[in-house]
Amino acid sequence: MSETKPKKTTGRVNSFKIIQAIISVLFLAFLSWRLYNVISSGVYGPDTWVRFAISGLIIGSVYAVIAIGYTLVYGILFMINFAHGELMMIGAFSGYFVFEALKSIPVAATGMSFLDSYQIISVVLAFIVGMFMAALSGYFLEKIAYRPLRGAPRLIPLISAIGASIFLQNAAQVTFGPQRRTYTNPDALLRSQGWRIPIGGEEVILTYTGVLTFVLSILLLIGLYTLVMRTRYGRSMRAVAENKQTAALMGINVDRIISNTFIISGALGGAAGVMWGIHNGIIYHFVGFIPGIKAFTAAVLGGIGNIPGAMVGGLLLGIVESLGPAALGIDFQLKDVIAFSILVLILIFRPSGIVGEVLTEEKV
Amino acid sequence: MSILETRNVTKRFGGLSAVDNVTLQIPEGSIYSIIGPNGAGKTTLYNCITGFYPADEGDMLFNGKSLMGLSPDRITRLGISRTYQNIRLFPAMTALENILVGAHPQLKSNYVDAFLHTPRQRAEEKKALEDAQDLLNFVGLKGKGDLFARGLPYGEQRRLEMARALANKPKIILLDEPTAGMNPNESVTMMRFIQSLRDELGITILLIEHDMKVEMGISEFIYVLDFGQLIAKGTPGEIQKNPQVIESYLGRGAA
Amino acid sequence: MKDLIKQGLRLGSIFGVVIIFLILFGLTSTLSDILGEFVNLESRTRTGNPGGLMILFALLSLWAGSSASASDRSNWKSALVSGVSVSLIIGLFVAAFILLVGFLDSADVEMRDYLAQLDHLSVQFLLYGRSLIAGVLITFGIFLIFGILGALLAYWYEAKQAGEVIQKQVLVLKEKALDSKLAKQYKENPRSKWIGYGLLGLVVFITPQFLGKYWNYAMGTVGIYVLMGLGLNIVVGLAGLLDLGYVAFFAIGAYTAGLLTAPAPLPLQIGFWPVLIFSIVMAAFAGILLGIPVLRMRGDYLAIVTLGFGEIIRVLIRSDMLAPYVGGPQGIRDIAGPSLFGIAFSGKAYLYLIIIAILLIILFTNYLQNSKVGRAWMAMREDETVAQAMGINTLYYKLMAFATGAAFAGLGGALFAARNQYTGPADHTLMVSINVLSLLIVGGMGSIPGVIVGAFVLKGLPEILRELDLYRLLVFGGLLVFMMIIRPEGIWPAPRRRMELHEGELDVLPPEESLVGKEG
Amino acid sequence: MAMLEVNNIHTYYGNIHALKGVSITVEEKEIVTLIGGNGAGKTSTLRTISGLLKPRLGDIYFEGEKISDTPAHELVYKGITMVPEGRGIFARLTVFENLDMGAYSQPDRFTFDDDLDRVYQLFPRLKEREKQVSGTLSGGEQQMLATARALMANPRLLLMDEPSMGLAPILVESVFETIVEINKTGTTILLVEQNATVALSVANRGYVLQTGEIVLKDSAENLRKDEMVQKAYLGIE
Amino acid sequence: GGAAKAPDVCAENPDETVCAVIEEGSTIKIGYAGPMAGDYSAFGIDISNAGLLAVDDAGEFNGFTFELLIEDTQGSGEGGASVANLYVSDPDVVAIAGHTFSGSTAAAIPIYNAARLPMLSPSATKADLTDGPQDVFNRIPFTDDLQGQFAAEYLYNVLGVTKLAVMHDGDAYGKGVAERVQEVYMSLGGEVVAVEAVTPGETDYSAVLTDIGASDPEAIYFGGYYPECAVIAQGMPVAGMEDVLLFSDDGSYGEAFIELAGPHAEGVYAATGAPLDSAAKAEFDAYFESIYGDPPGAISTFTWHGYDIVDALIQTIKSVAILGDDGSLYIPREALVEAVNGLSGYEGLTGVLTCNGGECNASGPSFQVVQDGAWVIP
Ligand SMILES: Nc1ncnc2c1ncn2[C@@H]1O[C@H](COP(=O)(O)OP(=O)(O)OP(=O)(O)O)[C@@H](O)[C@H]1O
Ligand SMILES: Nc1ncnc2c1ncn2[C@@H]1O[C@H](COP(=O)(O)OP(=O)(O)OP(=O)(O)O)[C@@H](O)[C@H]1O
Ligand SMILES: [Mg+2]
Ligand SMILES: [Mg+2]
Repeated sequence: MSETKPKKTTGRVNSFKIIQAIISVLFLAFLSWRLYNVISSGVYGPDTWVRFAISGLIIGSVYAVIAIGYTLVYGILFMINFAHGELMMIGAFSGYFVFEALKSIPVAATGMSFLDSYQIISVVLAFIVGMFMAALSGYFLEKIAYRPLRGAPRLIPLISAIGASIFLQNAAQVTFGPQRRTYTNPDALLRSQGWRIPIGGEEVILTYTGVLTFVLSILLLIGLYTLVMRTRYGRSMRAVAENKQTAALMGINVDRIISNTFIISGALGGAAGVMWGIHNGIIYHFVGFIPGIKAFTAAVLGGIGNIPGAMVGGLLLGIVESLGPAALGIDFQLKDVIAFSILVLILIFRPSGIVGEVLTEEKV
Repeated sequence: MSILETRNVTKRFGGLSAVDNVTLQIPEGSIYSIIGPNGAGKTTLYNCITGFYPADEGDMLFNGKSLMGLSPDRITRLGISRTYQNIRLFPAMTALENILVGAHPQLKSNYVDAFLHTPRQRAEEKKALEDAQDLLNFVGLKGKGDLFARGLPYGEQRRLEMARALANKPKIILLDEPTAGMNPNESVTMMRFIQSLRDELGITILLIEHDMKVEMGISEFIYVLDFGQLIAKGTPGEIQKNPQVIESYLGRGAA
Repeated sequence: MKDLIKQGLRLGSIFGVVIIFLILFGLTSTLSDILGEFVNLESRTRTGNPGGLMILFALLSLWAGSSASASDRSNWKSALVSGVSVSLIIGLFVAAFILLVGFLDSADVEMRDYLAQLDHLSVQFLLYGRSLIAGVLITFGIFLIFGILGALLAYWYEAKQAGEVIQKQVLVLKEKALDSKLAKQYKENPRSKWIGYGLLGLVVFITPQFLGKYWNYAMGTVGIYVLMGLGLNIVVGLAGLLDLGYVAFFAIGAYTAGLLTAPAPLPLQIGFWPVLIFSIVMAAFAGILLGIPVLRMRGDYLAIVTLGFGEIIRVLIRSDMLAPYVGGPQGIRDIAGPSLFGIAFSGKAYLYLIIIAILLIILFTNYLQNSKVGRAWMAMREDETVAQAMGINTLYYKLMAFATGAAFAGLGGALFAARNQYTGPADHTLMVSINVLSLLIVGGMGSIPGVIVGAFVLKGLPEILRELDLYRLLVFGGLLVFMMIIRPEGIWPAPRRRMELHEGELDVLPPEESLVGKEG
Repeated sequence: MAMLEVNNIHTYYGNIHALKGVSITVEEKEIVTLIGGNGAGKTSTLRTISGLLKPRLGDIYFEGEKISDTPAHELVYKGITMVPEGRGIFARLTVFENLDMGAYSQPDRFTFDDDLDRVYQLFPRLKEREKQVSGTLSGGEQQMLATARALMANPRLLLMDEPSMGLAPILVESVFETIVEINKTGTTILLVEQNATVALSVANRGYVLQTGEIVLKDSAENLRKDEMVQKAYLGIE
Repeated sequence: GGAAKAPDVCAENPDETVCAVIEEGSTIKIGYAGPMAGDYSAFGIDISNAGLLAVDDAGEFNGFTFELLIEDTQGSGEGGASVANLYVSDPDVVAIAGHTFSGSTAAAIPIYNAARLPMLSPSATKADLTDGPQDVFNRIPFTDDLQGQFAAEYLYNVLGVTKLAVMHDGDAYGKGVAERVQEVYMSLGGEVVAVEAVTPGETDYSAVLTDIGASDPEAIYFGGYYPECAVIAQGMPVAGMEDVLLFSDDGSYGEAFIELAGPHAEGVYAATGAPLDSAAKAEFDAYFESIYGDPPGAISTFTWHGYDIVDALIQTIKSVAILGDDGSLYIPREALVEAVNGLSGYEGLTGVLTCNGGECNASGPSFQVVQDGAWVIP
């Protein structure tokens, strides 16, 4: 068709770029117009904005932790571990059972349950067990569902991952029952309890669970970044990611590294699950699915395969989700529409994500 | 008149000028070469000419028309073909299919023709298949058309890559180290083959090579790049004696 | 000897854990019922058939025993060693587990608050209605006896035949046939090909006559998924663009058809046939519209953006904002079906309509695949940069792939909505995209028969698995994984893909992977 | 006892029979070269020795120990390291990080610094580029990096696959100078080369490989004089 | 009245589409359809569990037993149509206990209508389901419209709320009720200060609640199911709405809500179609719990409905079926449809059911509030 007449000097590429630019500009203009309207109308007091921001940062930090699980696995195997959200679910359930078990152990000295008597130990235990179980599941997931497919084109492990995700969800459903469950936190971490900060004449609650979640997430992220970027072990992970055969020639046990990656990624998912349970309270067999998809989006937003990217992507997505609809005066029901539109917009301008390497052009 | 011309072309990566102010002229029907140490910017220059990298400065002319800002597919359709330093075939397609892909710009039928399988498309397709078969024979791969490209031995892959480039009926073909990884004997065969392209098909040839035997054996004129800059040009005889070239590229042993 | 025991212990613990999971899932009850019914045992408890359970355990231990002895069946002693070690371990695992739950149960612990399948009744069932000790001992005994039996039987069977060598030769021959198969593709005898097609067509056209209402309906659904699979095959299989939001185009087709033919929410009620065309056009148009901003992205970025697009469409059609125009969560009812010369298509006739649509699409797909368009797509998939250097306008061809795929999905959507006379947001979830992608890969990507087989498996299998009720999706997910592991190239792969997946897989560490093919 | 003994190995890629009974021996401190045309099976031989491929038939012994079933990463600990065809550098890691990966099998941090000094002395260019992401190095620099990285593992047997491929003539010279130098420090080298002329000039002995089979073996001296070799591989007519 | 004509019909017209013939040894099948796996499986599993008890209780009838078939619709229209076609093609299925969820029901009605299978739904409440060119659909829960109207009146008149925020989960049921509440509430003179929908399945609604909180409502009406309602109840204090009343529909009623929301459940109102206490109910509750472990109403509010629909269908079938001389049981389909449509004075767990134009439960909802961890009548 049009490609057979090489007359015009401007290539088709350029007209695409122009269309893209027009779309983006229109979109940006629309966004600013809405934003201006909302802010100038003064519907929201400063306390409300702070509340939005807090909620966005907390959920964003959980997304970030989950997103790193995706990014680690993606970075090393170039596969989307679709079942990663289910690892989070397993972590969440494990933490729940730890709390329930500890709740049922009475401590004579205090006359209360173990959970309320030794609160810090209980929380730490929940995290350890949650992370361990999720890591274990991650390990077996890789061994059973992905390792036999190592050499296959990437779509095949993807389908296997989808199958594993469906399997795990339903296994959890039949084992634990379809009903939802509530985390019983130790007293110090009662949900909706927190520091009350006066802002603009109103009190904004900064919940203890929220702060725990946020701080823990950031610590995990920093720890992981250090591990991958600053240690020899991390370098070996990156080496495996780039070229498995050559990595093996360096004496690196590729299988072991990949297993460990799944273990680390699973542990992070498990930690996210326990945080989710402690902060949001309600868990069920499906609890990992939506955060999983969101975190995957966050990982791509930041630049998949890139740890700081997952962090930035997660936080940004959380904030966009909580602030976006309000700032633009759009129904909250459409928050995913906003989130995905922003994703597209960002990827148009930065095709490898926010923090992703800007390989100007592929080497030919 | 020169068929291909670059005027003060510059390409930078970050702070590094991979190609720095390079001006070349390739006359029609000639065999010209570019040599230079590793990392001199030879491949980068090819990438600029073929539209993979936008040149930062300068101009490139093909038959007097500027190539600046054109996409790679457009440049190819003008009649410029190339091969790659590391062979880049379509590995899971057969040899014949690889060549047919190369002939893509030659086929005039459009999407609707293909969708509806119109007589015009069928006729064209038949012709293209015959042409591809001829090309396959020409490069010495007779009977191997139905083999997957990835299954061919290295030397045959090189040839297939050339056949694919030829299917476009190019006026000029840019070769990037066509004899890399070949032993001296095989290199000579390849050299003959390249010569025949010019002699039999009249295609202008631009060549990047590290193998001096090939280089000196067939090229009529040589440009030497170092650190992105043109440091010398001349006939093979002149270049071989150029002290700067010996110093930075050939080494004392080769002289 | 030591190795044998080690291997037995390993296998035994795997089997043990799996059996414990079966109990936790409650699958033991279901399976024991099925088995019990099969041999006509009367059910004695509400939660399962104890006799069936014994049979189940016996079968499992036979299997474990025979596979444990697989490593060394040279003499009966080593078979015995494997059998004993494997069955001891399984027995210990399972018996210990049952002992534990039995104990907890007798201590009045409410296990089912945490583990939905374990309560007093199901524990009684696991103990065959007997006392704790008796029940556990029976279980242990079954595993021990049948495990050893399995190992010995396997040895005995193997001793009787030595056909292994022949099997290997068959394998080699098969591999050899592969290359030549593709070579033949160009030269195949057209007459025999047409006869084959004719026969196939005859079968296809006769079958609906023998299907009941339900299977006609189920086959219609399979057919619609075949349509979508063919469309996605172009996008993913040929052009190598991973689209996880394919459902968007299906939804657009369905909603276009619904909105234009139903009495509400828009009172248009245009006839079916023009609307069908319009639905296809709309979907293709949406494909192009989405394509323009996103097609420059590569690989997984494209995947997530398309996934997002699918979600956007779903969120929008169920949103309050658009509810007045598209029906919101309630969807659209009373969508008009097609009729020709005053006769309405329904049941069988509708299935024929779908079959005709499939045949047309197969024809077009074939034309495209064997033209310069198809080659351009494949080249793009293999190496986009080089494809562009071959003079292929990659953006244009990507858009065309997207639009063509979208158009097919739009057709599927319109046919789907008109058949059900209803469509709503719940019909357009991410699961649809996932199902279509999975059917493509399970069937064998790039192969048209593969798409058809895949659709049967993906949409037909869950219908067959209805027997398993609660466990339908569980089993489905497990089968998907299993399928990929034992047959990654799909059930009916294109020869091209088959060779890709089998060459070099045996002795080599993998090279760097790409999306659909091997080279980047 | 020879350091490396390859006994009649058969290696396949799926159903492609790449090596049809190759036997090679390498004595300690030798430079042995394998020459042959495209697709002769040189690379396959090296990959089989280094554990990346498994022979379906035949055995490989390294210092008397059977290694044909040992995975590649364990062979590195035994002292076999390979410079792969096409260099195989980790493009996104810096030069230093690549070298660090080379020393992955070396437990001792002190010798790491010494080893690093040693390879930097051998390739001063790399020291200049220590922090550069190695994907942006030029071809010659990448070849240096690949060789240096392999030396970081202190191998006793170094397998090199076409180290001169794609290098400018001046670099080819220096690469071979380095090979001789490495060999002098006590490293045994099995060298695969297309550039048979140079390869035979540095090697002690050589094997000629044709379509997966050894067709000739002799001292380098004799091979250079062999008529068939001259005709087929040295381009002398 | 249809039963009297039945023998003639079956004699004249042995076609299975007119008259179901249950041969000796087979069972009389009733089909239940609902979500059995996936997100909303709690409803399907709970309702069908109760239905199974009704089948047990029915015992033998002229030597025949009843059987409840259970099929998974995943709650979707596609699944609903698929199951409907499955039941329609089984000649031994004579009546449908279902469907659960309005979307799946809407897709199934035309199919059953064509095949003349009577339906009695435990839980499909979308108002307009009983309309349209069909006469097979009946249900026992009150409609969304009725519930919405009652709730709005209760909020405005009884609780004296003047500023209301309306939320729903974006699904057909929740949205339908919420919209009706909004409509009636405004017509009563109340002010609706915010309307927002949430995404079901998520467990964090802090942002949307913050948004609602900014409009200073006195109460929130939530249309949807208990999981989301519990998340809202938990999130309200953090969003600055400690003193705001939460009011929901019968999808949120039940023990499960209290368990999920914990201390945050206190003071939450919900509508309920749960029957008033009666001796029969107490007996059923104890029996159900002894079998399944959970008390009725714990997993969904429709446990009793599940029992009633199956039991009512069984009773109706018994009233229509005729034992033939050949030992087969004849059930004229049209007569059964009429009999179900004309169901009258049936005393079930959920009250006295009398069907009229498809609506079998004329009574409206009652409202309860959580106090000290239990639902009580305020
Ligand atoms: N995409 C890129 N990003 C950054 N630097 C680049 C890129 N491509 C090439 N370079 C750098 O540009 C310089 C020239 O590279 P080029 O590949 O053109 O060399 P060359 O002359 O072809 O060398 P060789 O003979 O080794 O192939 C090198 O220093 C290289 O590292
Ligand atoms: N990954 C692979 N898959 C299939 N066949 C392969 C593969 N790698 C090599 N071969 C085949 O094995 C044979 C030997 O190849 P090998 O790479 O060992 O040759 P070589 O002597 O190293 O040649 P070159 O000089 O081209 O590097 C060739 O016929 C080649 O086509
Ligand atoms: Mg180059
Ligand atoms: Mg090689």
